[in-house]
Amino acid sequence: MTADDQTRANGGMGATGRSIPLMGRDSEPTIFELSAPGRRAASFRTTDVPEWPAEDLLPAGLLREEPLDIAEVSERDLVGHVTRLSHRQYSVDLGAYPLGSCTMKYNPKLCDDAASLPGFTNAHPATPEGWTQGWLELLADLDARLCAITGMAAATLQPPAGAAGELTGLLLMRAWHAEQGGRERTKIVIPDSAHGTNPASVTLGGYETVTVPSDDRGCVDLGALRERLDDDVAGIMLTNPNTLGLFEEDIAEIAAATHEVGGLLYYDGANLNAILGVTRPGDMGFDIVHMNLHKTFAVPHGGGGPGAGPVAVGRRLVDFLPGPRPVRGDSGWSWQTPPKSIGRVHSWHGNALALVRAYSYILASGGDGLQRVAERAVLNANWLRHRLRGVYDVPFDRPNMHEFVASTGSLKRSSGLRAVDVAKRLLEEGFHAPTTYFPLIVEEALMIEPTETESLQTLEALASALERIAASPEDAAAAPRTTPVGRVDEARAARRLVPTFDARAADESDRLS
Amino acid sequence: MTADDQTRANGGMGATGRSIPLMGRDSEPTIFELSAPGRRAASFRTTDVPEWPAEDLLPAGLLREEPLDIAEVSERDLVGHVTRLSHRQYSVDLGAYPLGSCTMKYNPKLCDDAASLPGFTNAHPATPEGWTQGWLELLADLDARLCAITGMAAATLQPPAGAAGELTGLLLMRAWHAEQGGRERTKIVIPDSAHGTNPASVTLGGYETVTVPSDDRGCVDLGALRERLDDDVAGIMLTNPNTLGLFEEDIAEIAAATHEVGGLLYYDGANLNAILGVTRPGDMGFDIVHMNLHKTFAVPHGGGGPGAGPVAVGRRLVDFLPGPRPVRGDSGWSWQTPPKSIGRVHSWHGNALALVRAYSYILASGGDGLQRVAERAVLNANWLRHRLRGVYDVPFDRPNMHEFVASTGSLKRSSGLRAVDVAKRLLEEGFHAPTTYFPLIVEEALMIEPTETESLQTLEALASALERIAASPEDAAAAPRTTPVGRVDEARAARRLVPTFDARAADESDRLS
Amino acid sequence: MPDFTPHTDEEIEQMLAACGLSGTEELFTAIPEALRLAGGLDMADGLSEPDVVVETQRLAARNPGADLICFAGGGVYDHEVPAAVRRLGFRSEFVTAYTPYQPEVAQGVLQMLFEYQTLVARLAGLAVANASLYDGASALVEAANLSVAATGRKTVWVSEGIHPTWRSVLRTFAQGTGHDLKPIALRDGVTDWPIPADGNPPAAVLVAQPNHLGCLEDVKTAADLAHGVDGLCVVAADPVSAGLLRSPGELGADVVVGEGQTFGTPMSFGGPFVGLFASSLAQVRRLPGRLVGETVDNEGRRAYVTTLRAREQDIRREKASSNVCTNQTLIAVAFAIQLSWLGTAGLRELALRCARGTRYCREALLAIDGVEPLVSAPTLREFSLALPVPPETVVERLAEEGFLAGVPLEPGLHQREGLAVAVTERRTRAEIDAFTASFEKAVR
Amino acid sequence: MPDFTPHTDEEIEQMLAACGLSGTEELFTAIPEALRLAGGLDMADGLSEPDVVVETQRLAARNPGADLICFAGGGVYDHEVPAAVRRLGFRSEFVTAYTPYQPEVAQGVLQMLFEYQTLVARLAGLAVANASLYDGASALVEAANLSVAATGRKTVWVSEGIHPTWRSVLRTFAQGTGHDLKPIALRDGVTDWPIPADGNPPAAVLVAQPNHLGCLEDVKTAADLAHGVDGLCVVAADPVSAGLLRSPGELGADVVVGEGQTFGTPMSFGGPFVGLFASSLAQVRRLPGRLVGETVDNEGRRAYVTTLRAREQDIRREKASSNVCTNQTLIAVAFAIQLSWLGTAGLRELALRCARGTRYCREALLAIDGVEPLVSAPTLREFSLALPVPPETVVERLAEEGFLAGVPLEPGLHQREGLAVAVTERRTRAEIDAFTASFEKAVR
Ligand SMILES: Cc1ncc(COP(=O)(O)O)c(C=O)c1O
Ligand SMILES: Cc1ncc(COP(=O)(O)O)c(C=O)c1O
Repeated sequence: MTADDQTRANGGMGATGRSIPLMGRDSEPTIFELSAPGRRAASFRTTDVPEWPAEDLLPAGLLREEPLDIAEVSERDLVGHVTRLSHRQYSVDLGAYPLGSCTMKYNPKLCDDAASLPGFTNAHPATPEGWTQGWLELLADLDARLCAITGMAAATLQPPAGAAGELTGLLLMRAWHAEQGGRERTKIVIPDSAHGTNPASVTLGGYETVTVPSDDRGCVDLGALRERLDDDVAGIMLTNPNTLGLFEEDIAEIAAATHEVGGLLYYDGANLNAILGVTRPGDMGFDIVHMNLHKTFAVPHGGGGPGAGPVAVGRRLVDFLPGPRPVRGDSGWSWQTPPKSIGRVHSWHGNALALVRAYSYILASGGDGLQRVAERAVLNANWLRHRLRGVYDVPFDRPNMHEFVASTGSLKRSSGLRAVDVAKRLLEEGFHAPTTYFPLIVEEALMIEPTETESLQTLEALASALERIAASPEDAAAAPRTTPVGRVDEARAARRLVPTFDARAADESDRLS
Repeated sequence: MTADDQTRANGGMGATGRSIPLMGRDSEPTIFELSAPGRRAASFRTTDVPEWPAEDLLPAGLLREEPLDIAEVSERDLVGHVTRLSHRQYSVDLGAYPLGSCTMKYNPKLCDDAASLPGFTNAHPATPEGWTQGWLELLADLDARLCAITGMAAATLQPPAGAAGELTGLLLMRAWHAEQGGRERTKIVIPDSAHGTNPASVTLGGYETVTVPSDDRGCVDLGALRERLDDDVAGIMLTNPNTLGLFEEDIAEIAAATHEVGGLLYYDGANLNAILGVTRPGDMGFDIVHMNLHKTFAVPHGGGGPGAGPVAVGRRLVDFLPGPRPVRGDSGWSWQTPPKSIGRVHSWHGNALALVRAYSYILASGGDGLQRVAERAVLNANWLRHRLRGVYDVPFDRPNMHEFVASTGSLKRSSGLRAVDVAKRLLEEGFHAPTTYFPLIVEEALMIEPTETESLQTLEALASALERIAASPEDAAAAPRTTPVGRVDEARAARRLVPTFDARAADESDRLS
Repeated sequence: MPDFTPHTDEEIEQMLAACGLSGTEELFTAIPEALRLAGGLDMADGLSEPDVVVETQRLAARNPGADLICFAGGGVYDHEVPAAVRRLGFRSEFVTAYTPYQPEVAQGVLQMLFEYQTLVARLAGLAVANASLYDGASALVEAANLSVAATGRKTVWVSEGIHPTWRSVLRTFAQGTGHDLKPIALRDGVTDWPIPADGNPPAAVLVAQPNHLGCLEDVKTAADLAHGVDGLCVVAADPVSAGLLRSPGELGADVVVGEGQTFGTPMSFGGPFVGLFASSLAQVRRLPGRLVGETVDNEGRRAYVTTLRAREQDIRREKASSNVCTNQTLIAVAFAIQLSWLGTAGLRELALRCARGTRYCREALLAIDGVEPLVSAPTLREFSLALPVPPETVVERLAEEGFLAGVPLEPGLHQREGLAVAVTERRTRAEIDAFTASFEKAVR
Repeated sequence: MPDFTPHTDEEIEQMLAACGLSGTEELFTAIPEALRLAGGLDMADGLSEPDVVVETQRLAARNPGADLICFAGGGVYDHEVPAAVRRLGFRSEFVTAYTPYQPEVAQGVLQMLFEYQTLVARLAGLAVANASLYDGASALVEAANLSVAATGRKTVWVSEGIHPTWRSVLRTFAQGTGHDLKPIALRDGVTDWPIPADGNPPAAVLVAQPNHLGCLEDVKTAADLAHGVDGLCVVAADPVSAGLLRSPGELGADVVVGEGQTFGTPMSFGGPFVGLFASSLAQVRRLPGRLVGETVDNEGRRAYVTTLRAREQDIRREKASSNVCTNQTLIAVAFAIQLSWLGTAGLRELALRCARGTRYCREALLAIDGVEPLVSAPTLREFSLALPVPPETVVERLAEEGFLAGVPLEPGLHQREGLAVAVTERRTRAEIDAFTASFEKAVR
């Protein structure tokens, strides 16, 4: 009996869901189906505050008539529910997660501890600076270390994710160009292999995207770029290594050409993991750099977030940074906003606890450890490319950095095996799938990033699985068979939109306008 | 490829196991198979202590020649390994666990927090009492509360489990009788339904077990008991409600008869959950009571322990208790050993952090909450008996307390369904199995204890599953089919004993002497 | 010092050989020599785990502010987070997963988000909610963007009751989008709703409930006003208030945003929190961020998946109306767990306890000589005072006494210097009494 | 106040009705009226979760001893427990499981125990280890019982190098078993091994390595002595010492017991810890407690199960040689995780760091006027001093300075008053130097 059947079968009062764990591979009811009127988990501190009724406290017209229906469950049922759901979820702590561009490395547990210290977690963000000197010192030191790593002059820690960093960077460009005076610049150049956040951020930054194609090496086509560079161009956004996992060897030329027309260079730091301690965006000529602390610096991804996307800039842009920033004075640290600041990009100080995680990771790794990260991330990815090059297409089959893009192009033609099939088959082999169908310039792309924390033995197992999958394309259609649910009907989800539990009950015709 | 195949296949250096999670339902290699020479997770504090070599510190003859082989793994692989293993384990937090006699209730998370406070966890047990007043106060208050609950005069918190409590109780009896003088008493009376620890403890206590049969009500046969009572009898051990979940209604007569021959009454508190706030062993006439804090007072069972088995006694036995015990004086709490103490039964103060858990549970529950525990544990068990009485045999089909014993006796005769089959089928339905084949006096026994923390909806689901199982006996042989492993070959484990990873490699003929 | 990479020397050699390389440097030959860092990073070597513990504990200990008894709010509140929520929310399956791109192995996160969306939609009184945004302020920015996209208008009316830092974030991002933000002033604590003289009809009217002075706004009027000019009504609502107040959706809001820190997340020096975002079904195709929907798997079993993905940046690219990719899922999971733990009765009781403490504290402080109400509108769990001494001074003095007294109000905006004081369910009468006594000394 | 039972009033009524009952009292009709508690328990009503937090925090705060820098040992040591071990060991699947009676759903606990057994056997240098006992002292009691059962003899020789509290536990339980415990005295720090005058050959010889003065014993001599009279040699070994020393099994021990707190468990005011127990294969059928073995499932997949169950109390009942049922599995799991985290090199380094700190600290303290070595035998990570003032006084004085100075020795036993001082890998040179300076003042 599925949870659905049971919901239907239940005519009586109280909870409609039953609680049985994954071992039975049954689906888990929603918390709303586990609810029975009158059950509760919550208890409150004894305060001795007078117990005025709501009507004495608030104007009658504002009060709701009935309590808002949430769910009524015992702590036991809540714990069972969430624990069972956790068993329906893959994660880095369960196994390898070779998701290209996402850098799903193992995040050391010591960082969890650091971010759980009450001296960090219990501080209200509006506490006066004299009472949070530890916080300001930590943020300032993290800022300095991120600048040392990227070769920049100063950073803002406010952006809560990479995309927020991108937009912050574009607003910095805008402010800088405005100060330079002259005709307003309207365009940002982006390679065709770029991540979707780049063009989306460009639009939100009030610019227009100009796409530059990749050449047959998988890098920015320098000639094509030169054609696009003129004094309408505010700047260029690049990730280096790029999303094919290839280092843009012409980066010095790209920088010179862009600077020549008065443009600025923005570094999308999603791939910074590959070059830690080896080279720095600042040295390559970038003016603005965002980092995904949730990729490179071991902030766990949390099922989708939170992360943190600090933005570091070269000297000429420092005065434009968002504020306030921690500044050291005679009597300790204080908050200061740069003179020409673009303003706040976060209501407080960014995703502060995520910053603590990254900070403790950087402390533990040190300069030596960070360089090892890059070396071994690149070693793992190259090893895997070598192992798989005869099995899958590798469209740009040359030394890659921390990831590489394979393709089922030939296999699709010979046996119908698509990238999505490989992904689903890999799931049933116990691995997470690589990123599929990205970058857009490779057909049937499989973007594979093993990360530095996976061992050779894990890589061997992953490679064997990928070989088996290629060798038995006929298994693909039924995959995945060993996962908590089988292949999910994505089309139906969009066609018959059920975005909430309450929408399930509603008449289907009402659902979409 | 199973982990075994892989071990065989691996000819090279390094780890032989591969790390893939449960979702592939593959078995998990041992940590030893994940090991590769030179890998490590550990790091140590910088101390600046001189780095003398081992040879300068210790006599050469004592030193081992090679480092002891443990395992060489990264933190990442260790985390993956243990997390995957956790996904191969059922637990209360995942679902219902109706294991009779074991009281697998939900343990509130607030107790975990209490037991994690650094003021408790970081205290060395030899810290002078002036520096651990909080600990002594907590232990003394717990002692007093346990006495209030059981109706006794004083307790020792040292015994680390129920069985240790039993033995402590028997040594108390011994010491008490020795002080009374007279001929040495040699026997302890135990009902035939008793838990195995009871007779085993009797032997270790230096006594002989005399078994008293149960009557057709499932209770101690009073006549048979009277026949066994004489002045060789040091005492009687009972659990009430007994292991059939039935209250020994003649307890007053049993107590009187035992006391009459100079014997003492020992209460096996494994079933105390049923009577919290309703009646007390002290009021029934018991002289010595152990409690399983891991059953009644929400200390989680930890996969087999740790628990805690405090022993409370009536006034006349207080001076014999193990020591030291916390005693209140003018300048605060101090440790004192009772004048006629039998001595220590634990090297320190018992399973102290488990005691904190129980204490916080008792504080949160209060007198009102504990009584609710008993009421609802008994309600749940009676409801379930009523639901199942037509489906399974219920040999003693009358109002039960917190548990009841069913049997597949009739079903076995009609369709071959044994208790073990029900257990394995229930596992694949997503529930833990009841206790089987205990108590020994019921054939094909299923001892079912739902506990008070399971909701009516869960009980409904459990009952439906049990009904389905009885209705389809033909499914039994193949069960369980949805669990991490199928039916386990227990006979082979005993025949070809492999108690360690190293024994796997050893020649089989060497294994058993 | 702990090496988070597993490679042994032997393995490195073997792997390099498999790649046809003879040394680690050769991995980086694509990087022009001139760009290589000669001596590695200018940073000390790594520390051992215990050394990192010592260092982070040292820094944490330098935040005595974390021990102050908290009467500060301003969008961040000192609520209880029970043990169960903390432990469940930190299960490593949730913490170390990525965005649920492969639904077959992500039903845990997906279902938690589906429940989260349901809860946020109910709090808002609207039909749909997304799977989280960065925080309340960024959710407000997205709401403004959505309104502009929905109406084709560029003007946005912004009540000055919205927290100043949120408005500041709005202004920052308007530099890119070019939205024309029209501030609407307050009068005696609530938004004074004339139609601005300039005749451009707004894409949306933005209002906070309660506003940053703690006062309860008239959401219905705001909604009617917006709808009267074919604009949208966006309400930035405190989710706790839903325990007592009619929901913004019921009063006409088209979009409700909010700061979700309130449920399940400690104050954390301001983040990570979670931006709540709910809308009417009419706007679902313009919803920013991710959306989880229910569906079935190939055997007809209930399953969840991210849906209407065509809205998102990775597909729509420069045409996307939002660039959000990484969001705040883990905090959303904690939010859902905490709210389920509170339950129907608990949410009401929580709100009621806040309101009672607020009333008790407000009356006590107003009994102090020289302390006056800044405004007179009704409040729920935060209120604003006019003080005889600068509020920053009061906050400093009270910190010395062990209290975080509140959030000083934006100077200039309200004629007089003010302090916003918040009271949550955690504050006991004894704490409030002690606070009042210290407050009395502090304003002398 | 939090209600840990889920029953709503409506459900209770419905359930009672299903049982043919009209009220909750009727559930208890089997209990004679006279035995019923009239007014319920004499105990206050329950507290809310936050109130319990306040109360337990109050009590925890009254243990300033927990903040002392620890130089105490006596079987309990202040070792580092890394974040990974704590988080893994507390995964709720391990915490809230029962004894693995149904192996098909208990492979997690079973495999962890299998790995634990392997590790304990390796540390001991023996073939087999059980799945945990309560603590070191109870493991020693079980070892004595096993020896008696194996040899049919009642006499047990007990070195006075064994920690006094362990010997006291031995004596307590010998009241039941009637074992004849013969103490063997120490001479200059190590057991002085004559055959006691009384001619009864012993079932076993019990010796500690290192002993409670911190001194290293000659295990081989003890083993030879035991074997010379056909008795068993039982060694109570500190598992950390296996990082440097030859294992007791290698030197002839038949049974090795130990206290496992050292790996993965904080000092916890003395418990719960874990009793290590390893033996030669010859004794496996007399092994107390639970034993996990490897086997296969019905499809031939590797699986684990508790085995040789016929030894256990639930089957053998009065004939069982041990009554252990609930043991210390969770602590054993933490032990296995911690030891795997340390690994081959880490275990050695840990032991070496302890030995180095011990040497450094010992030399520093012995440089103090009036402080003398109590004995001269070599030590590993604990050493004993003779002091010019009572050791209890020194401990009290040093506590005032922030240090837990050590464990005062059993008075009388060693002629002079003594203090055992332990140094673990956590103690820095700076801490030891500060400790020495305070120590100097304290013994004046
Ligand atoms: C190449 C690239 N750029 C930008 C981003 C956006 O970062 P975030 O998800 O933190 O907003 C990503 C993240 O997936 C990325 O892979
Ligand atoms: C009836 C009964 N008595 C005694 C015990 C022994 O308690 P413990 O396992 O704590 O040693 C148990 C535990 O299973 C039991 O159920």
